Amino acid sequence: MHRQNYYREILRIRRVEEEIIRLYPSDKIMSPVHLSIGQEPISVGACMALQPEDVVFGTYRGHALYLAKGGDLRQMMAELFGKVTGCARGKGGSMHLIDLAHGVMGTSAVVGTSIPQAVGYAYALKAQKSKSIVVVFFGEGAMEEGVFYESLQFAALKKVPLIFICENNLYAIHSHSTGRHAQPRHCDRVEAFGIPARRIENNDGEALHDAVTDARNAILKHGAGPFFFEAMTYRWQEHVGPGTDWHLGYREENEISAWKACDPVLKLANELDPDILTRIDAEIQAEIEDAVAFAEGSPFPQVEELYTDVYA
Amino acid sequence: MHRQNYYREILRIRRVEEEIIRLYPSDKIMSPVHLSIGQEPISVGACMALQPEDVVFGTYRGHALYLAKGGDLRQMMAELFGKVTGCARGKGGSMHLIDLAHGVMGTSAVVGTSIPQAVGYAYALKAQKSKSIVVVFFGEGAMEEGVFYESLQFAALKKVPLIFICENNLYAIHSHSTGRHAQPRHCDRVEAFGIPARRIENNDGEALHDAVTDARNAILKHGAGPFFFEAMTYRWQEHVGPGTDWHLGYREENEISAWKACDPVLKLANELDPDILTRIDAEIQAEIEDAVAFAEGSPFPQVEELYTDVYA
Amino acid sequence: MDRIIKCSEAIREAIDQEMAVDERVILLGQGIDDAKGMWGTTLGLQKKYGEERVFDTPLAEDGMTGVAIGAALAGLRPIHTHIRMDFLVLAMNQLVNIAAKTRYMYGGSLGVPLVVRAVIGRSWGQGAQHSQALHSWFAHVPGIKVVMPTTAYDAKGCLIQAIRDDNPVLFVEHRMVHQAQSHVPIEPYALPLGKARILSSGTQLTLVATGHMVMESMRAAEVLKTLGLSVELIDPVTISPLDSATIFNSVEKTRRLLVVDNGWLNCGFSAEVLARSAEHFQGAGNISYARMGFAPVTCPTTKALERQFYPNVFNIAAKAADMIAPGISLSEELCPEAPEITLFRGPF
Amino acid sequence: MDRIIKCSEAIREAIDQEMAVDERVILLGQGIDDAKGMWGTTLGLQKKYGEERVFDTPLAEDGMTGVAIGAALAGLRPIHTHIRMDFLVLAMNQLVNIAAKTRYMYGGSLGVPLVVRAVIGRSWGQGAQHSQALHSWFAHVPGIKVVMPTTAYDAKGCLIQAIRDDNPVLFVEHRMVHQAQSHVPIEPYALPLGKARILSSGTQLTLVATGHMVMESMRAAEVLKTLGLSVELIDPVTISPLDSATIFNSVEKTRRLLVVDNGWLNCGFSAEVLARSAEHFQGAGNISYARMGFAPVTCPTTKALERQFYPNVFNIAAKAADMIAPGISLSEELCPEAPEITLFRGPF
Ligand SMILES: Cc1ncc(C[n+]2csc(CCOP(=O)(O)OP(=O)(O)O)c2C)c(N)n1
Ligand SMILES: Cc1ncc(C[n+]2csc(CCOP(=O)(O)OP(=O)(O)O)c2C)c(N)n1
Ligand SMILES: [Mg+2]
Ligand SMILES: [Mg+2]
Repeated sequence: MHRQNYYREILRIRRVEEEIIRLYPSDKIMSPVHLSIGQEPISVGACMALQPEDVVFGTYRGHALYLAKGGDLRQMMAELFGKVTGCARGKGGSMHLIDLAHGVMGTSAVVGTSIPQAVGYAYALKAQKSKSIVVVFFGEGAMEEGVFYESLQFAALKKVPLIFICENNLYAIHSHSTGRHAQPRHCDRVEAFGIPARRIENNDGEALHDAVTDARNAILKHGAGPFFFEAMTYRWQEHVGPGTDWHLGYREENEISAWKACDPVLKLANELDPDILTRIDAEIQAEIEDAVAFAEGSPFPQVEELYTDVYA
Repeated sequence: MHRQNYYREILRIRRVEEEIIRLYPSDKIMSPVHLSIGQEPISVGACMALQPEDVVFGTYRGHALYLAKGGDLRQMMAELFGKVTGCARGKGGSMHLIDLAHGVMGTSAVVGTSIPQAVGYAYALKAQKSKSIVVVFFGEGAMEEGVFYESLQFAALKKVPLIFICENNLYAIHSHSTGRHAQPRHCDRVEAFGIPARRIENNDGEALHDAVTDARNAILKHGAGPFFFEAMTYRWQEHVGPGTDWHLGYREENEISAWKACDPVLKLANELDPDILTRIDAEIQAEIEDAVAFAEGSPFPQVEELYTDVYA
Repeated sequence: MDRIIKCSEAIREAIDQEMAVDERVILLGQGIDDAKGMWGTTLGLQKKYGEERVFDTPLAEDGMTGVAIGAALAGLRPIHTHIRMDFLVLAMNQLVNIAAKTRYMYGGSLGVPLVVRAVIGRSWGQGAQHSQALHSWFAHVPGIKVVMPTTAYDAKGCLIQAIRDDNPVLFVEHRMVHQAQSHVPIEPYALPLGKARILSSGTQLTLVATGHMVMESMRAAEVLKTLGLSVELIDPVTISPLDSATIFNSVEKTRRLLVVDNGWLNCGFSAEVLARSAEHFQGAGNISYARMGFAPVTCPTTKALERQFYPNVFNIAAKAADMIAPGISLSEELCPEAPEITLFRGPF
Repeated sequence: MDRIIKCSEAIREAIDQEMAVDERVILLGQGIDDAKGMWGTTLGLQKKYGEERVFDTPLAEDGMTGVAIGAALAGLRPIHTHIRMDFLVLAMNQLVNIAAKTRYMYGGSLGVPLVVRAVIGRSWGQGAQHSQALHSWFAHVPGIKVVMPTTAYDAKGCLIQAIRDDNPVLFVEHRMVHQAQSHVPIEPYALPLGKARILSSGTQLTLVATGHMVMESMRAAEVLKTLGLSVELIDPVTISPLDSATIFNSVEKTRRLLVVDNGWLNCGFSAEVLARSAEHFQGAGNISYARMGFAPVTCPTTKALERQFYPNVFNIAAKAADMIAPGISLSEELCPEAPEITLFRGPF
């Protein structure tokens, strides 16, 4: 795994979301944003193990995945601004990012609902004898929805070329996972469907990258699959919106301090040449400025657009 | 376990369903019937471990459970005939038997849907500090529905006084279970939720009886629960209706021969005094004749009944 | 040339012909490979097209609908079947929150070419949970089309069009209509969705009926003819988008509108038809309106009550007669119970 | 005595007061113990009544609805909350196939005293999946009542009645209505379900509005008053069973009916109101009809389009004015965008 690229991708997501935080009070983004700050290594680690033709499905917390898979930043920013140049012409917003050219198949704001679609997509790839795979990302909360188990069942039965990735950030909105599960070993539940499952601790995108690489090989070379990974991670910001939420009292500030102490950005930065860091930072800054300017400069959709795209 | 009662209960269900088969061509029962012939030991074994105040939830294949839990035969027969004296005033039919006085809480014709209700009922019993438990019966097909897993999750989380009993008869309509599951060890999937699970082979109502007895004790004495049992059994008749279905070709006649060779009625009859057998047979016959006469003699609901019972 | 076949055969033929020419078409659903072949509508198709394209599914309506949507996103054209419309109630999230919204939500960048077949049950004590007709729910939601053909001819043509359509289409069948026969060309043909069919012309009353109620209304129209009353019977065929123009043209002429929906009335299709007519004709009053449908209750199992739950030839004819010529008397003997109901035997 | 409180406070108070007197009442739902307390509607209740009676649930809408039904069967009176009505789409099976049918299916031997609270989202880019208003779906199905109060006074009284009601009741809230204030007595009181409320009397047009559209219509009526036009504004409060009589009495007088539903039109509540009126007044024409509601599209996220998706003061007033006095001109300046919309800030 190319560590410089890894760093670059993580930093890019971090900076984009920081820019969103900065912009938010201006009311230019008039829609909910679910930030991934702190969770970037998961999307980046997994997506660096994929090829452009592989396909990903995600959730409303989708900026990191969209960017990690190669989604266009200008179109994303324009989408958040509600502009017609956005990836969904402004009709989707932050919760519904899509970039077909880069295999970002869309994200749902109803928890758990894109999981079976990923299974169906993978079924189709297999039927079409395609040489690519599907990866679906979801929070640990989605593992409480019945449709998750229905999806495991069919995926295992048909041995589809699919990797499930649970981003376990411990919370669903403000509810801690232990208040919702009697049995906290999520992998056990998946294995019981005959699907190999593994938990990866400590926000470890590199370990996830290697695991996804191996799984992808096993799928493409030996027809193995599906696979499941539970990636332990942590969200730094509030569930939705640009702020923090320690004041609400549902989690303690020292819980986050522990995670922040292992900030992947800082850790990786320590390993790299300062000149490289400066260059990367500048490139990212320029890209973000360009994207914001693009979004700012783009028009809103015309009123007639209200009625288009309902039917083909 | 009182073996004579066990025999009697099984035989009673068998004879009632045989009477339904006999009556069916007369078109007096103008509704679907899902017979339990062959599966009787499961309902009987489990229910003999229960007290009258315990409560059961079942499925459209519900005659055996209704009778085993003490449901009124006259009201059942009248219900099948569509008469106003039926347990649901004719509005429910065979698929919706209920007898609140005997703890039969009703059955649903939508696969899997009464499972969460059983969980909620058990939650209420616990909140009310009641000294009774809930048992919910369902086919192995129901374990494919997402709501089953949602129910396991909440039941385990709240440690409700509930026993899940899966009557695994290998088929959902004409589909064999292996065509629907990649991983056939159903108990594993349940255990992964932190719920003790055990498979009981060979249509063994006695083993199930003992297991339910122990589980019930553990629930009431130590606040344990929930528990899960997978009871292997086999349906002799067609999925729905009075006939057999070998001609359809989805299962082989020698599969049933093997199960019929262990017919619990014959096996138990061998152990009992012939005089007792004759007496039991006669009693059951008389009860059935009475119930059929009751059903025959009862009126249909008046047309005005169409509009009652929609709202309280 | 003049081949008469059953509606169920027409459905099977439509699927077969589309699968033969378009290998993106796949067929999935519970019991699809069943020996009885979903009332014959899927018979032999697995053998012909293989288990990858035609397969039985686990009991998981919501998940499998999601799977079908995912396959559609990947370029396949799935047909997902349900033996009862009641089971769609488990799949509403995927159908309404995903299938109907995908194209819009992503600014037109992708769509869901999915056909969902759902069969409305009736008779032999189907009861509360095997008798529901929920087409109005789907018509309420933008982004999904709803078709409910009632002749074998329309069934074949509309199903072929539904399969070719790039939108999610709910294709509603009725098990009492499955046996109805009509002329059906052997070659494949597509009928446009959104086009109503005038099944019989008339001048005094416009009768709009859906599903099995079309069969009952057809008979009612025949009975009324013997009394010298003239009814124009319209089968909307497509529930959404609705061909209002055909209905308005008829009402313009007849000044009387009776809608007999194969479903509940409240906030449903029957209300929509009346509302559109009221809006269209406005104060230009003198139009009389009525509607019939399921009784506003849960469907009872016992025949004694089930019989009253549905409109039938007699009370449809009586209502129409009363609207045209108040006070006219209609003998119940002219209106025997429908043969598809009286002859129907279970066990399901 | 004349205490003015917010609708969200009235809801909290209703729950609190019923929980205090009836220990069978329990409260469950995702995030119910949240620090923000579901917009304040559940604040402090877990602390007061304990974790057994007030609890957060896993993300499992269908299963948890079944759990609530089961608890109701056992004699409890659950209130199950959903922060968006869109998530009810996952629970349709339990709500429609079980809760609505249980009493009938079992011949009246048991019932499901369940309250389901669902909040309609709007503004700040709620988009396709967080903005739906599906009350018409539930009104279509017999066996479940649907209430959608819009004043704090009605919210408290109807919620108390819903909790005491022995039937399943869907209690629909709107997050733009949560902040609306009105006079609310401090003591508990129950208002009968199925009774409409005339919010302002008038003579020239009957305006029936629901949910947030009541607030918009109220403003529209004020604007029209300045033009000398007189509108009678009716809030049905209960969507099902609907109080038609109050509407008919008004239309009898005004001869004009405009329905502004907080939802889609097709096969929905607005159609039902028009249909009932058309049936009631029959050929006694000269009534003009119109309806407004969500645009027949999926709800877009961008403000530029979302603004057009909903009816607003201006176009409601313009429509009404045009029906009463065609050609009359209405200045858009008289009709500023609703403050609850313009002032609303996210982040959700
Ligand atoms: C079906 C459904 N139920 C509830 C919600 C409300 N909701 C939005 S996000 C969320 C938490 C999900 O938690 P998780 O899956 O762990 O993802 P995370 O937000 O932690 O990334 C909830 C309950 C929803 N959007 N969809
Ligand atoms: C949700 C739902 N899906 C499909 C059906 C149709 N159906 C009725 S019975 C049945 C088979 C169920 O099998 P299982 O749970 O094993 O019970 P068994 O009939 O074997 O007792 C099916 C698929 C249904 N009633 N409900
Ligand atoms: Mg989480
Ligand atoms: Mg089975």
